[in-house]
Amino acid sequence: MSDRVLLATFEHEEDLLDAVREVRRAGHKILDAFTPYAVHGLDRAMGLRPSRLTWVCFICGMTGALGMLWFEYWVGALAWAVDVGGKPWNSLPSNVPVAFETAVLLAGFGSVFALLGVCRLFPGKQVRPLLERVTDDRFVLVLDQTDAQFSATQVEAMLRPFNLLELEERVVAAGGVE
Amino acid sequence: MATLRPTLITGGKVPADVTRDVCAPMERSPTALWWGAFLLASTALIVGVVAVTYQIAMGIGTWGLNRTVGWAFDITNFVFWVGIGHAGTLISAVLFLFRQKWRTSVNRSAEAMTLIAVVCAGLFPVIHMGRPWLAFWMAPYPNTRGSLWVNFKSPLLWDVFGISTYLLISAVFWYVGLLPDLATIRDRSKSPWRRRVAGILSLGWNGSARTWSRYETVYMLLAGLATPLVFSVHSIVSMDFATAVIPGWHTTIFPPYFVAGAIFSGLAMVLTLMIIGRKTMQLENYITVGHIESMCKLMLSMGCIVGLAYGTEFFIAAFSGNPYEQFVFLNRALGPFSWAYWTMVSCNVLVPQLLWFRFFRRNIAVVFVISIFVNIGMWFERFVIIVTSLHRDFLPSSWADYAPTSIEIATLAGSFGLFFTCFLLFCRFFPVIAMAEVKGVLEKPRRAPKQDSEQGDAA
Amino acid sequence: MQQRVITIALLIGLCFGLSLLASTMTNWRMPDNQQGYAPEQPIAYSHRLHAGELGIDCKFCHSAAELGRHAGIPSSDVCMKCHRYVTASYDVTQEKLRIADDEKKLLDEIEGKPEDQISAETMQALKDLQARADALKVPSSQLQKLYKFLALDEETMQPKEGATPQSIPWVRVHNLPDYACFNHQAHVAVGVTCQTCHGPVESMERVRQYATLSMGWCVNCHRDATRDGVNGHEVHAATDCTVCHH
Amino acid sequence: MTQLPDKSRTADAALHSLPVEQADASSPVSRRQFLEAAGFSLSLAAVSGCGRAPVETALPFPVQPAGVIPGQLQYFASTCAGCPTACGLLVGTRDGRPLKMEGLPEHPLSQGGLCAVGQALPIGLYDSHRLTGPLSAGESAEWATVDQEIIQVLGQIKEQRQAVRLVTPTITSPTLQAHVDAFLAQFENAKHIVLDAVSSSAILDAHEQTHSARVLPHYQLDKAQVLVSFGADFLGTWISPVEFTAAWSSRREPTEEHPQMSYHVQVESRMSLTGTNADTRFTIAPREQHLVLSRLAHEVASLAGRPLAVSPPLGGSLPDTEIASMARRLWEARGESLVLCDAQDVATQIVVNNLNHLLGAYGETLDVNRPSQQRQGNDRDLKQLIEELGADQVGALLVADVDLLHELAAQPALADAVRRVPLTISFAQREDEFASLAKFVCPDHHLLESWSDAEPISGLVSLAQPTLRPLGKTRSVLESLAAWSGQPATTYEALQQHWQQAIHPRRQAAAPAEFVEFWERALHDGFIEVAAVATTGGEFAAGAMEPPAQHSPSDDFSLLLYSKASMPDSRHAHNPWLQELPDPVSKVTWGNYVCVSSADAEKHSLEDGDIVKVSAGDGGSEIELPVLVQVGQHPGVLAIALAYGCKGTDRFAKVGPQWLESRPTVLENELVGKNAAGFVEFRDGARQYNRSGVTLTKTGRQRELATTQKYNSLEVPANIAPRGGLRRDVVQHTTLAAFAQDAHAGAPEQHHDNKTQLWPEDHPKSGHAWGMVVDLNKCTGCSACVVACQSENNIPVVGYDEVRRQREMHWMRIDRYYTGEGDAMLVDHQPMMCQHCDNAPCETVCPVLATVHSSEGLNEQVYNRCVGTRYCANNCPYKVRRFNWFKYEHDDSLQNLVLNPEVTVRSRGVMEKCSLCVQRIEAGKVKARSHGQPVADGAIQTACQQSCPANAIVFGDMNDTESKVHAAQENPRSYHVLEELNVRPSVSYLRVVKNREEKDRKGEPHIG
Repeated sequence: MSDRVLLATFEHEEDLLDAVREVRRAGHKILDAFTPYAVHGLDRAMGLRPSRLTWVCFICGMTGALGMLWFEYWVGALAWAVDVGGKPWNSLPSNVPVAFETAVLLAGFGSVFALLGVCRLFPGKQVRPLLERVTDDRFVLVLDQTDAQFSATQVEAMLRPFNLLELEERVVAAGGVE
Repeated sequence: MATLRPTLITGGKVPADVTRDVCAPMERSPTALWWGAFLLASTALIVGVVAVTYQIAMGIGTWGLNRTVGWAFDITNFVFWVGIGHAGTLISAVLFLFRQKWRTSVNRSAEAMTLIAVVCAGLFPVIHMGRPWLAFWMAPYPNTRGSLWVNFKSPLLWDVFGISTYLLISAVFWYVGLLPDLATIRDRSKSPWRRRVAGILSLGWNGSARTWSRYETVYMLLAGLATPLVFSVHSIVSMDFATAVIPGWHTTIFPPYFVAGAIFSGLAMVLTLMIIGRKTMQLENYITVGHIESMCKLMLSMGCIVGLAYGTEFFIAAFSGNPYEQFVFLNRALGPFSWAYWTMVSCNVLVPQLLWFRFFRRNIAVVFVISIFVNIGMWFERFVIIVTSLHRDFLPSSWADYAPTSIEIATLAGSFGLFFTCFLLFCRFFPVIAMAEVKGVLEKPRRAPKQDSEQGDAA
Repeated sequence: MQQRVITIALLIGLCFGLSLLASTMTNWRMPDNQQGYAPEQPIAYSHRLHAGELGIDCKFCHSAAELGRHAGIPSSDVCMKCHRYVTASYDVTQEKLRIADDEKKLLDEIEGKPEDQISAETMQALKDLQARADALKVPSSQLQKLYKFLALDEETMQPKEGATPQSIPWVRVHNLPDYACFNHQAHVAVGVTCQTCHGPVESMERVRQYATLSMGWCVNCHRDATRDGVNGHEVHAATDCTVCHH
Repeated sequence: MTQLPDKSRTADAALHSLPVEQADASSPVSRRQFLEAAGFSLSLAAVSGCGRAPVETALPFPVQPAGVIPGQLQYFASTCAGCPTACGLLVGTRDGRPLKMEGLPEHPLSQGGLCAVGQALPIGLYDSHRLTGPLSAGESAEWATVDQEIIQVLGQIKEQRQAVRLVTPTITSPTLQAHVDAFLAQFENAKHIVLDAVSSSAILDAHEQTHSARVLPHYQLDKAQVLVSFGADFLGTWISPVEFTAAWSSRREPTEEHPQMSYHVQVESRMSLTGTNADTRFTIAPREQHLVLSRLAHEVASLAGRPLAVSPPLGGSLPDTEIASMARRLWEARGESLVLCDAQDVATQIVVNNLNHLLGAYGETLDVNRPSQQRQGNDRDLKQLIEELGADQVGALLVADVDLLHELAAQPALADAVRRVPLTISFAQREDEFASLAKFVCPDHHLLESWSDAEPISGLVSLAQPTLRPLGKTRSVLESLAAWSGQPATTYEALQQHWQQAIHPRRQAAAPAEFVEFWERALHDGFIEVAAVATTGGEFAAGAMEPPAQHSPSDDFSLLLYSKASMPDSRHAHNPWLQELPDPVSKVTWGNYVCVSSADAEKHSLEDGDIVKVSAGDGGSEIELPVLVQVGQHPGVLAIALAYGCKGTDRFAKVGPQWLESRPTVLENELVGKNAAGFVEFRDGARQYNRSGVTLTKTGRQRELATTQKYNSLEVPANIAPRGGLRRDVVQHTTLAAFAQDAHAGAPEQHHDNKTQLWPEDHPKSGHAWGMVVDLNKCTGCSACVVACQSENNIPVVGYDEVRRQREMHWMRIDRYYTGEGDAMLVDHQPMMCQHCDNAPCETVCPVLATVHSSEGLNEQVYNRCVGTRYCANNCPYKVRRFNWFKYEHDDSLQNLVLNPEVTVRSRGVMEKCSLCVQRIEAGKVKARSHGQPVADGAIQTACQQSCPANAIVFGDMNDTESKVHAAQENPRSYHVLEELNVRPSVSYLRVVKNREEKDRKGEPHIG
């Protein structure tokens, strides 16, 4: 099936923010909002819950650190214990730097790839921009028209005070507005 | 409720202007100035390539090294470039964590500079090997030697991990920051091929609020990771020397000393590039005198830390009562290489003191000259540390002199060639200013007033 | 449509390549691994025959193995210890024995019989045996090569006039890099068998490199030897670098 | 060929892919795609097959010689013929080629020592520049024809009663001497002229007068308690340095129980190797020698109660008090004291003989009944020959083993005179100056290729045996002479015959009566002692001592010509090892130079490398050489080394790496060094190696000297010396007096604790713990060990430019330090090699584990693992690591025969260093194990230790409490260099003890 959505375009982030609050107060379902830069407070306004990517990062980091520490111990003391300048077989201090670097490396790559994963970002992904300027200087609010007490005119009335530039209906294929 | 923002971007720019101004250099054909610079840089690069090829074909003997001075230009250049590479991450990560909004205009190019500098640095550990084609032996890979791994006790191996991690993380950091801008380019560019390339590179970025919120999180995480990383990397580099027995190397203050020095030199290089860049690319409104001044303040503080370190070294040597240690420092200041030592001191400690004065901080020409001096001085710092410590160590019988050969000088020139060639290409093909971030810190224009009823409802 | 064709083609190629890989997995080698190397030799000397069937001890020919670093390829005069007298190939000698037996049987039959009572068949059989004996080729082609290298006269086994003996250009099978030094004496002295490294040479017609001779292979053997000892008694097989690399 | 299976496999892949492509040939896109696919499969196929190493054939002996074990070193006793000293030699041959020269331990003279020249023999043998056959008028010819022509010409000469002259250096071989005499006996007017490059004929002449026998006494330094040497460099080059070093050092070993050692005074004009080792050293002008000696004689005589008639004039640069004390110590030790002098002036030598007579040295420390035959040069004959040649009175001139024209460069007309001689024959191994003029060149064998014998000391005969077949169609001098005297014989036959007739009858009671056994014993041992030839006279008859001539002081320089320990005579000029061996004193390689005293350098503002012109007063000979400012040289004295500027040494022009900024080892149409023999003059019947009235002028040009040591003092530059850190105690001293009181005297007070470790010691050395001790009190710095190491460990020759750049490759170097001033100056020689630290700084820093510690305490360097970061070298406190800056050439396939197969030849870009001869350690362990015994102490010897003439190096297992090395480490004199770093070296040094009163070191605090 296909959805009918309503795109409201604004010029300033504050307008978008206020509009979002207003719409949610009115109990309408917000599909998404599109902004040229990270608008502070928008996620809270839209009621998005904080990302769990921090955990991914932490787990990757720990894996890196512990894994490398163990590997270094295994190499230095178990696999082939070689006398290097009379240092102990397993010399922890000298193992720290490499372990740390590995931790950072895995944590960094882990979280970035997780981001690309959850946001479904990948090379060659086709985007049908709702509006050319959404990556330039326009702010777009996308509302779902399918719910019961929805009426375009009402919504327009609701949004006009926030310097609404234009309101557009669009039919998009199932699976979001991208 | 509306927070007051300082004027970071002058000229009353609105988001659309930002996009236009920043994309302009990419869209118009390169200026004669750019071509000139590019020609110069690439020539230097070619010279360097020839020199390195000759050296790899003939042997390390084509450098002026000897049985006593085993490192000189090679590792000096290495440490120098790694140092340069530190400012980028500092500006983008550390200042990000400290919520220094002014960073937004410079972080993109600073990060690019970091990447390129680290690449330049990474070359030297490889070409300084007697058998560079065996460089992969530094990697702990399973082998048929039963099974012989690598020496995790060697600071040089820490370097391998440190530098490569730093390179990769900075690259990711830079690229992630670039995503929204690439999307912008994709959406606005007329030429189909640029549209296509930007389309692929931007990974289908569409500015959705959900993506933005996760993006912010990850960016914060990366900043959080990059900050300790940047300190660890140069600490590790300093341990190449600090863990050695050679007097003048065997010093516990090296890690902070090196990190400060690295940031110092990095800022100087950023300044050099920014001052040229803002002129040639008409970005004065984005990289304002204010930006330059705040970087000058940072640089001054770093310069003072470095100066303090120089002093500390001497004090500790005197305090230690270790005659070898004491001799090395006396030899630095008064020995055969005193010229290098005093060049270093004057460039790194004396000259930057001018920056105490607001007048000089805000005088572009002066700042430019100072930044050049600092670059020179920081190169000599590494040279002094490496060569003067080595050339007269414990046994007087094996004291030796050092003088670079033409090959070494050409290699140094080549590394600068590589650096500037890459940077010029970056300026040509990438947005030198993080548009998405700058848009976020623009001064907000007047808003049309809203109906009171709304207000009332809201209240 | 076209896409599908391409994918099919690609798949075919892939499967083909993989199958090819699989087929060669058996003699899959790291670079420089010479395992299984079995070059042709100037003289088709058979270790199977000498060490295997005839059961000659390895150290009879490779006598230096006990005395020094190199086991040494025996000098040609070592061959001559036997082949001064044994000039025919193994099968030929066997055949000769068989003929001799048959001949003896027949002769026993006609023992003391007067001429006229000996059947024509028997005479014929004797003749045939004679013919077979004459047909046998002596000496063997391989031994002829040996005599040629040594510049010996095949009949008298004396050096030919004016000719100087030549070295036999054996092709090295087990060839370590110059920076690795293996000492046979050290290993033979503690009772490591030749087969441990060289494999079942006594069953090889043409000698083949049996082990990988990689550093790991050496080192692991040294570790095992130090742990388990060599046939019973304890040994200290060091894994210090300079044991092999100096 | 082994590639084939893989190739065929890839071919198949291409084949199978064809039909499929045709099936899909319709669309170009898919074709391209398809080809990618096909290419992919091919690449897989390619991966699946790996390359084989190139085929290598192994060539066994057709018929194996008895006793040869492939790859095993076999030793043959022989005699060194590098110089007339004839030391005992052990030739190590491997698979039929001589590789390593070692000292013959039982030899009565050299006592297991061997000098650098002996060590360097092999590379002289495998030299592609040696003549491979006879030359006739410069064209290579056949022996038969050459012999024919020579015999014919000799025949004419015999008829015409023309003079035949045979010039050789001192011949110690009795057999050769006999054949020379036999050959010359054919002619009515024939003479054998002995030409020593550095002659001692004045000593022989003096003894002719005082002992009515023209002999060179056998100096027995091991019996000398007090030793005064006037310019005689007996530890370096004088007569029999190896023997003297062994003897001298045997008296330099004070122990806690017996704190005694010999007292050695050196009075000389330049800084000689012997001077650097003396307890007390005075410098005088060369021409003062006679004066000072006379005054010493005067003092001694009056002590002896037999005052001399005429008392010598006063003056001179040596104060009376010193002479008096010298005389006193000599007299007190009479019978155990000895005076040596290198003067080529008979009058002076007569004074010396009188002195030694007064001191009762004859019969004790001097032996004229079993005289030395190591120097027989007769300069009067030589002078006569030159005159004859000038007057065209010579019909045939034969020259063996010496370059007549090079040594007699002072006679410019000589070359033409030689050209005019009807028959000139040279036996030179390489085309030297005389050979290039000679009508015939009949090249001699290399000494490792031929039989020979020697009698260095009357009564000690030794044999030299060939260790490989001659590489070229050369022929020994003896055979040539025999052939031309009409009774051809091989050297072997000749030897046996002569020994049977002349040597065997002189056998001692103990020796076998059967000649065959006698011969075999000699052959096995390398030498055998027989009765000395009775010398006529030998009784002392005090020759009249003429009073020394008064010299008017002048500003002119006096020039000293000397020979270097590293290049004693021109026969070795083609030896790259010796050319690159640093001179023990100056540390300069590749060429000679003018040594100028510091005072003169200051006066004429000269620096190292300034090229100056030195010209003799007569305006005759002059020479242009770079300057070396030599401390401890007497003001107004110049010194130049002989044996340089030899013909053909321009072959070294391209030695070492050639690259953009490299400088040639030999400049355009020049040679290695310059020939200074032109300054040698004939005066009162002897060739004089010093002359006065020499002028020096600056040319303003420069040629940097290739020295291996740039900074020469233990004291850091005073202007940048930290308080209390002026002197570095890497070499520790004490005096005999102090040592007698406290055996630990001289040890700097400890500021450090090297007992406690930072981390747990979890590296037990359960098995062996190899260690070395170097006795600095015995080491003379002669540098034999340097070449021994070079020959054992395949160390490349790198050439002038690399040495100049401080990139010499010697694993073992000898650091030489000057400290103090004037007479109080101390000179130290410190052999420095890898110290094999247990806490090795180099190991920690190597990223690829290319240098690690062995379970036996060795610091291992694994060349094939090294990637060449040079981090280890930077971090080595002793700077003993050597880096292969270039691919040092091994292109000369003949010269490559000198390489030791037991040691890897290092490739470009890898680090290397002393391994304590680990190949010998491993071999020794295997040997012991295969006999089921533990490694015996002394069974394993390092190359440097084996050949050390002074016996200064001890090596062994420190875990073995019975071992010598353990004992040496317990010695109170033992210390570690840079002990305060706590790197825990396995190499220790024994403190220097000087038999002198302290004059320097004024309470200067030391590092430590």
